[in-house]
Amino acid sequence: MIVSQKPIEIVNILTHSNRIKTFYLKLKDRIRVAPGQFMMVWIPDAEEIPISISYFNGSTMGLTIAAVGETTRQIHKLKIHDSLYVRGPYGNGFKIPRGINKIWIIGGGYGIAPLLLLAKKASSMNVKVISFLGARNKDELLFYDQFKLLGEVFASTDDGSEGFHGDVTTLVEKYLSVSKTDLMYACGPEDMIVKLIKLACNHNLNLQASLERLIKCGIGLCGSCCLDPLGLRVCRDGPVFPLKILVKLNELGCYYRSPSGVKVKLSD
Amino acid sequence: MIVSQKPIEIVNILTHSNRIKTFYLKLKDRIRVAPGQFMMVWIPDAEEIPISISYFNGSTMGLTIAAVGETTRQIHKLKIHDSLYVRGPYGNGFKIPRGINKIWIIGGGYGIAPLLLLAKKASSMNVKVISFLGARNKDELLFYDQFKLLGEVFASTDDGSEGFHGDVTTLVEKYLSVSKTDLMYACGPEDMIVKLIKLACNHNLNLQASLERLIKCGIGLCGSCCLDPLGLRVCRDGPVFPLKILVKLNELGCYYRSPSGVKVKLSD
Amino acid sequence: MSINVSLGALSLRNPTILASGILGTTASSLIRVYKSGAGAVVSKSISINPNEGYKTPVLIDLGYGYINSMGLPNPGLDEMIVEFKVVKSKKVKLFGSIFASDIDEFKYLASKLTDYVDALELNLSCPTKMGVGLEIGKIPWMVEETTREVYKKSKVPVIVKLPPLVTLIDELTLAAEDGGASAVTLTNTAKAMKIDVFSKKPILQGVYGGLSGKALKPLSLACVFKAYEVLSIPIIGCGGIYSWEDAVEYILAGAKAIQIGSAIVSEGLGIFKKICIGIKKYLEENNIDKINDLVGLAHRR
Amino acid sequence: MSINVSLGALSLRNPTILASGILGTTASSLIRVYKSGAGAVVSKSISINPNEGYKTPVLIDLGYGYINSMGLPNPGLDEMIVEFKVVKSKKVKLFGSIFASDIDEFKYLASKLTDYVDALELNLSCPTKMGVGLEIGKIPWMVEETTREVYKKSKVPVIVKLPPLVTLIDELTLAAEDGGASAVTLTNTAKAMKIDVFSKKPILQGVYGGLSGKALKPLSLACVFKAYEVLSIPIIGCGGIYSWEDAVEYILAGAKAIQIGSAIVSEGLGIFKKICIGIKKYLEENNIDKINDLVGLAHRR
Ligand SMILES: Cc1cc2nc3c(=O)[nH]c(=O)nc-3n(C[C@H](O)[C@H](O)[C@H](O)COP(=O)(O)OP(=O)(O)OC[C@H]3O[C@@H](n4cnc5c(N)ncnc54)[C@H](O)[C@@H]3O)c2cc1C
Ligand SMILES: Cc1cc2nc3c(=O)[nH]c(=O)nc-3n(C[C@H](O)[C@H](O)[C@H](O)COP(=O)(O)OP(=O)(O)OC[C@H]3O[C@@H](n4cnc5c(N)ncnc54)[C@H](O)[C@@H]3O)c2cc1C
Ligand SMILES: Cc1cc2nc3c(=O)[nH]c(=O)nc-3n(C[C@H](O)[C@H](O)[C@H](O)COP(=O)(O)O)c2cc1C
Ligand SMILES: Cc1cc2nc3c(=O)[nH]c(=O)nc-3n(C[C@H](O)[C@H](O)[C@H](O)COP(=O)(O)O)c2cc1C
Ligand code: FES
Ligand code: FES
Repeated sequence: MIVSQKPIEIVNILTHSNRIKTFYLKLKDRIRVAPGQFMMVWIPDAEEIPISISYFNGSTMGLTIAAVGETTRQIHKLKIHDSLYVRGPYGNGFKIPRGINKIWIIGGGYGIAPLLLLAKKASSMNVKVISFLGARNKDELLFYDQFKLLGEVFASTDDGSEGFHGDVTTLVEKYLSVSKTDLMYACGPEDMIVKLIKLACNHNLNLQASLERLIKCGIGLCGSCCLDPLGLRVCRDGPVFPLKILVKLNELGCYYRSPSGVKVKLSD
Repeated sequence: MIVSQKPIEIVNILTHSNRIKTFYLKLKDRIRVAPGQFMMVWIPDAEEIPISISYFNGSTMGLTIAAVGETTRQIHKLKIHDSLYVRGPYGNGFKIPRGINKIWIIGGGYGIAPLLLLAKKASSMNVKVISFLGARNKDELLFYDQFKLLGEVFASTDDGSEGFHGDVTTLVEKYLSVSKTDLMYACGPEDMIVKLIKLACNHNLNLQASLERLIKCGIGLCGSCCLDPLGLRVCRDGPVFPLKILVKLNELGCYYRSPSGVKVKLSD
Repeated sequence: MSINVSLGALSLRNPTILASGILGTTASSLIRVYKSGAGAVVSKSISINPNEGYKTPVLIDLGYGYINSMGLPNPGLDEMIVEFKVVKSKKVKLFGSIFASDIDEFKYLASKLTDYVDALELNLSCPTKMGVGLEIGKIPWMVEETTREVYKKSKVPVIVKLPPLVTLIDELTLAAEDGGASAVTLTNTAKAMKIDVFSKKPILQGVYGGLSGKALKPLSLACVFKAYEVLSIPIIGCGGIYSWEDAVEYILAGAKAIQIGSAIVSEGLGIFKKICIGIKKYLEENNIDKINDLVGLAHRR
Repeated sequence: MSINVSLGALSLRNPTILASGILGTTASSLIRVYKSGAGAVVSKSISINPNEGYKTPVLIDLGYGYINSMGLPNPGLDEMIVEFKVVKSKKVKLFGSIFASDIDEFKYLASKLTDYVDALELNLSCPTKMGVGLEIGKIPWMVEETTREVYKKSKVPVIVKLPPLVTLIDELTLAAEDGGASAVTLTNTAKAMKIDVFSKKPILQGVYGGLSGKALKPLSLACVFKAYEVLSIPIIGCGGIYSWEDAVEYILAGAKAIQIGSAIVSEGLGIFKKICIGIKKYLEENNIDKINDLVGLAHRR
């Protein structure tokens, strides 16, 4: 665990698209990482934000970051040998229960990134992995080739530049008519998660999904990431939740809390 | 290392004489002990005092305490199942250099106690141990039988109730006419140490001696145990010093510092 | 062996209380903490209007405590009342914490909130926002006046939360007592900071933050001990309580109840139950009937 | 690359100074620390008459700092002058720390010591003795008056050492400046305590002690940062400095030199050299010529 903000050198940068890059950091501290955990990432004069871990080999860590706003755009300007300040890893991560034979992995957008570590781990445990990856376009099908090495992959893109032209959940739904799975794992936009929860319930499948809410402290102290109605914290009790919890989270798809704690409606 | 004052149960008490007892404590924390190191020992409503470790087997620690004043008399009132508060171990301890074949161990009064651990360690390293123990009377020849198990023992008592009737340094001096040693180790009253330093110089022998000064903090911070003229701290740089240092300590046998730091003459 | 305690008119099922600002903005979170074993929960400090607080980073983990500069984010009075109604519907013992920039605001908040909470806690001690916390809490007459005005508007007991200014704490707590406080909470965080040597800038956007956790305990405990010697009203201890031993130290120093914040990170929400069990066992082993008989025992000579 | 610094008329070979009360009663100890690399050494605080201090235990190791209640033991003015003569004969840069219970005593001490030291440090901030430390150091006008009277009697620069009262530190340091101080040392320990739950008593015989080490740093650093915004005289940072990073944080906050105490336990006497090497490397890597150009850089916006 890296407890406090401290600069870590960027040793490599992978540019996936004009919007998404993966930054590789060389860690000096020895830490342990579970797939699905995240780091708090900061650079001076910008904000500190949560970013999932997309790669880890014991000393090098990969963070895949989409430029969506002020801070992520600042980070995208960094070059090799610059530094990112990180602390973590935080959160619970995905669990692979004993006796599982086959899993489906469903990622949307930058939500694909943390699933790569999960696919690798499952694979190393001889669990069969089938991946469903959805993105804006072919370039943003993150780590597409690596997922292929780990099992069958179904892709969907918004612009049809690769695979199915449309929504990744539609792809999953279609596949459900020909096959089944022990457990689905999902990370991606909230509407995708909400659809998968319904799908899981309807088809009697199990599901673990990684959620996003506003993270400020990252360690379960400040309450800014709490979910109604159970008061669960995304940063500490999550970000990954099992289906039996997910179905109870009545705020999902409806609203989230702003920095002040005011409810903000999710328009969809 | 036990950093802070905390109560540890007394599991056994060995009464050597009406003046000296050994208290055995059962430790929960795992610590490492070198022969010659000391603990800071406290009970509420009394003072915290330094006491050398006379026994250690990984979980049980022995502290041999002479009742000489207010606090030590209070401690002597404790029973089995009562507690002593301890922190430590502190200080450097005796060093057994490689290639040493034979050592002499010279203890006076309760200064015999910490030497038992040293004798055991030397013995386990196949170093031949000859012990010279001096005390008021036979009862205060601490751990006499145990020393005997570890090698030849010469005893002296002030009252002649066992061994040589007289001073332990005289005993050592006598023995020097028939034998030699690689290294002498000493712990005991300051005048004994001073005599042994002279003896070591005159006979070209090596020496390590454990010293006493007023210990308040025990960790090398407050300066109350500093020795002139080098500013060495008994609690941190000592309590054990090698001959090349001992010969330079011009305050030895002359004066020590009171709680305020005022020099107090040693009358002898 | 019962470990319920009363703070004047307030009675709690046990002496452990969730500290303000810790997981305390939403109803569901406050209910969860109460269910996990707390004797009462204090809400995040509330202002009249919504407040976003500072931008991240808002937290530095020192390993032996935290420095935070949340900057009192909260959704404002109206939204909080909505949450409080939910909390109260579950019979949760709830203290509403409030902060304001002047006495009129404090009065307004008190009069609006008094119907939805079991007690009001005045936060006169936030080290990160200018003019709303420490600026009042370090000056005895301002503490007294603010307390008195809130007291007049409140139907529920008023608790005053003060900063860990050990050298001034007797005057400050007496001022709160004189102003009508039913209890004081000692203490809030200590004003603190950290600088990043690489960028050469303070890490927290608000420059200063509040020190909490282990590092704060020796100071807060000294405040409780010192205040106990002059006060007649009960003291709620707060600062770096991680275990039943820590809690008992505060009680021996003079606290009747204790609040828990930072320790939730390392000890989890089970800490409330764990501390209650520890206190119970301690009372048993020491043949002490009730917590009241333990309060302030460290003052015996 | 030179790391010497000047504090007004005082110039030091490097910015690391041994803090008062740490190994500082005997000449041989002070000389040893100076030889091990310190830029200057401060003596134990001296009173007119010998003082035994509190009985042991006088130290609690928290793991993240210490609470001490030495109670200012010292052999008194006359004996210390004997020691100081030895120290000065070795060309050691020596600050004499003094404490007293009234201004006349302070004046007497200053007039007697001024010939044997390179500077006087007024300890107006000891948290353990009544009436001789914090009781003065928390009240601006008393700080100013005491400083002024000592200043008048002293031929050497007068440094005023203050407590870590972050909220009052601007007023307190300005008072020292107005009184004629050449520099301020920020800070002394924070008033703190610990209770033994088994005996139900404070562990330290003096009840309160002073918190030093890691736990103190966030508070002392905030004091330096805050004082730098109002002061013209140099600041000496002190509190929880264990590494060159800690030292640089203080310098960025506004300190020209720094004092080291508690860290000697874990880092050894090599700490002075180690910190100097670290600062030198940092200056090089940042292309900064001298420490002066680093002082207060964290205040840039
Ligand atoms: C557990 C978790 C894991 C994440 N993993 C990744 C990842 O691997 N890759 C990636 O690119 N993004 C990830 N995100 C999202 C990422 O944190 C946001 O995109 C980022 O904070 C936006 O910052 P910004 O300043 O660039 O954008 P802003 O201009 O601040 O905002 C853009 C969007 O991001 C949201 N956002 C802003 N700050 C936060 C915050 N502190 N916490 C959550 N959401 C925020 C805003 O609500 C807004 O919708 C993750 C979020 C969470 C909660
Ligand atoms: C490194 C070291 C190891 C020691 N090991 C042992 C041991 O194994 N067994 C044992 O019986 N004694 C040992 N002592 C001595 C023991 O610490 C003192 O006998 C004890 O402190 C006396 O306390 P008191 O209150 O009973 O006596 P007091 O009435 O306080 O004094 C009796 C004598 O002890 C000296 N003394 C008092 N306090 C201290 C102190 N804090 N440090 C050093 N000397 C002090 C006094 O100067 C006086 O000569 C050791 C001392 C040192 C420095
Ligand atoms: C993240 C965080 C937010 C806080 N917010 C508030 C607050 O809104 N109001 C308040 O009175 N105290 C607030 N505090 C102070 C705590 O209530 C508590 O007084 C302090 O943290 C000391 O307790 P601890 O050491 O157990 O954390 C906050 C503390 C933390 C760590
Ligand atoms: C054992 C001990 C004794 C001290 N004695 C004095 C003293 O006599 N005079 C003084 O001004 N400060 C004294 N102090 C305070 C230190 O000089 C210093 O201000 C404080 O410890 C903070 O620095 P640190 O965290 O590096 O230890 C003492 C501190 C300790 C730990
Ligand atoms: S971000 Fe603070 S509790 Fe989750
Ligand atoms: S007893 Fe404090 S330095 Fe040795």
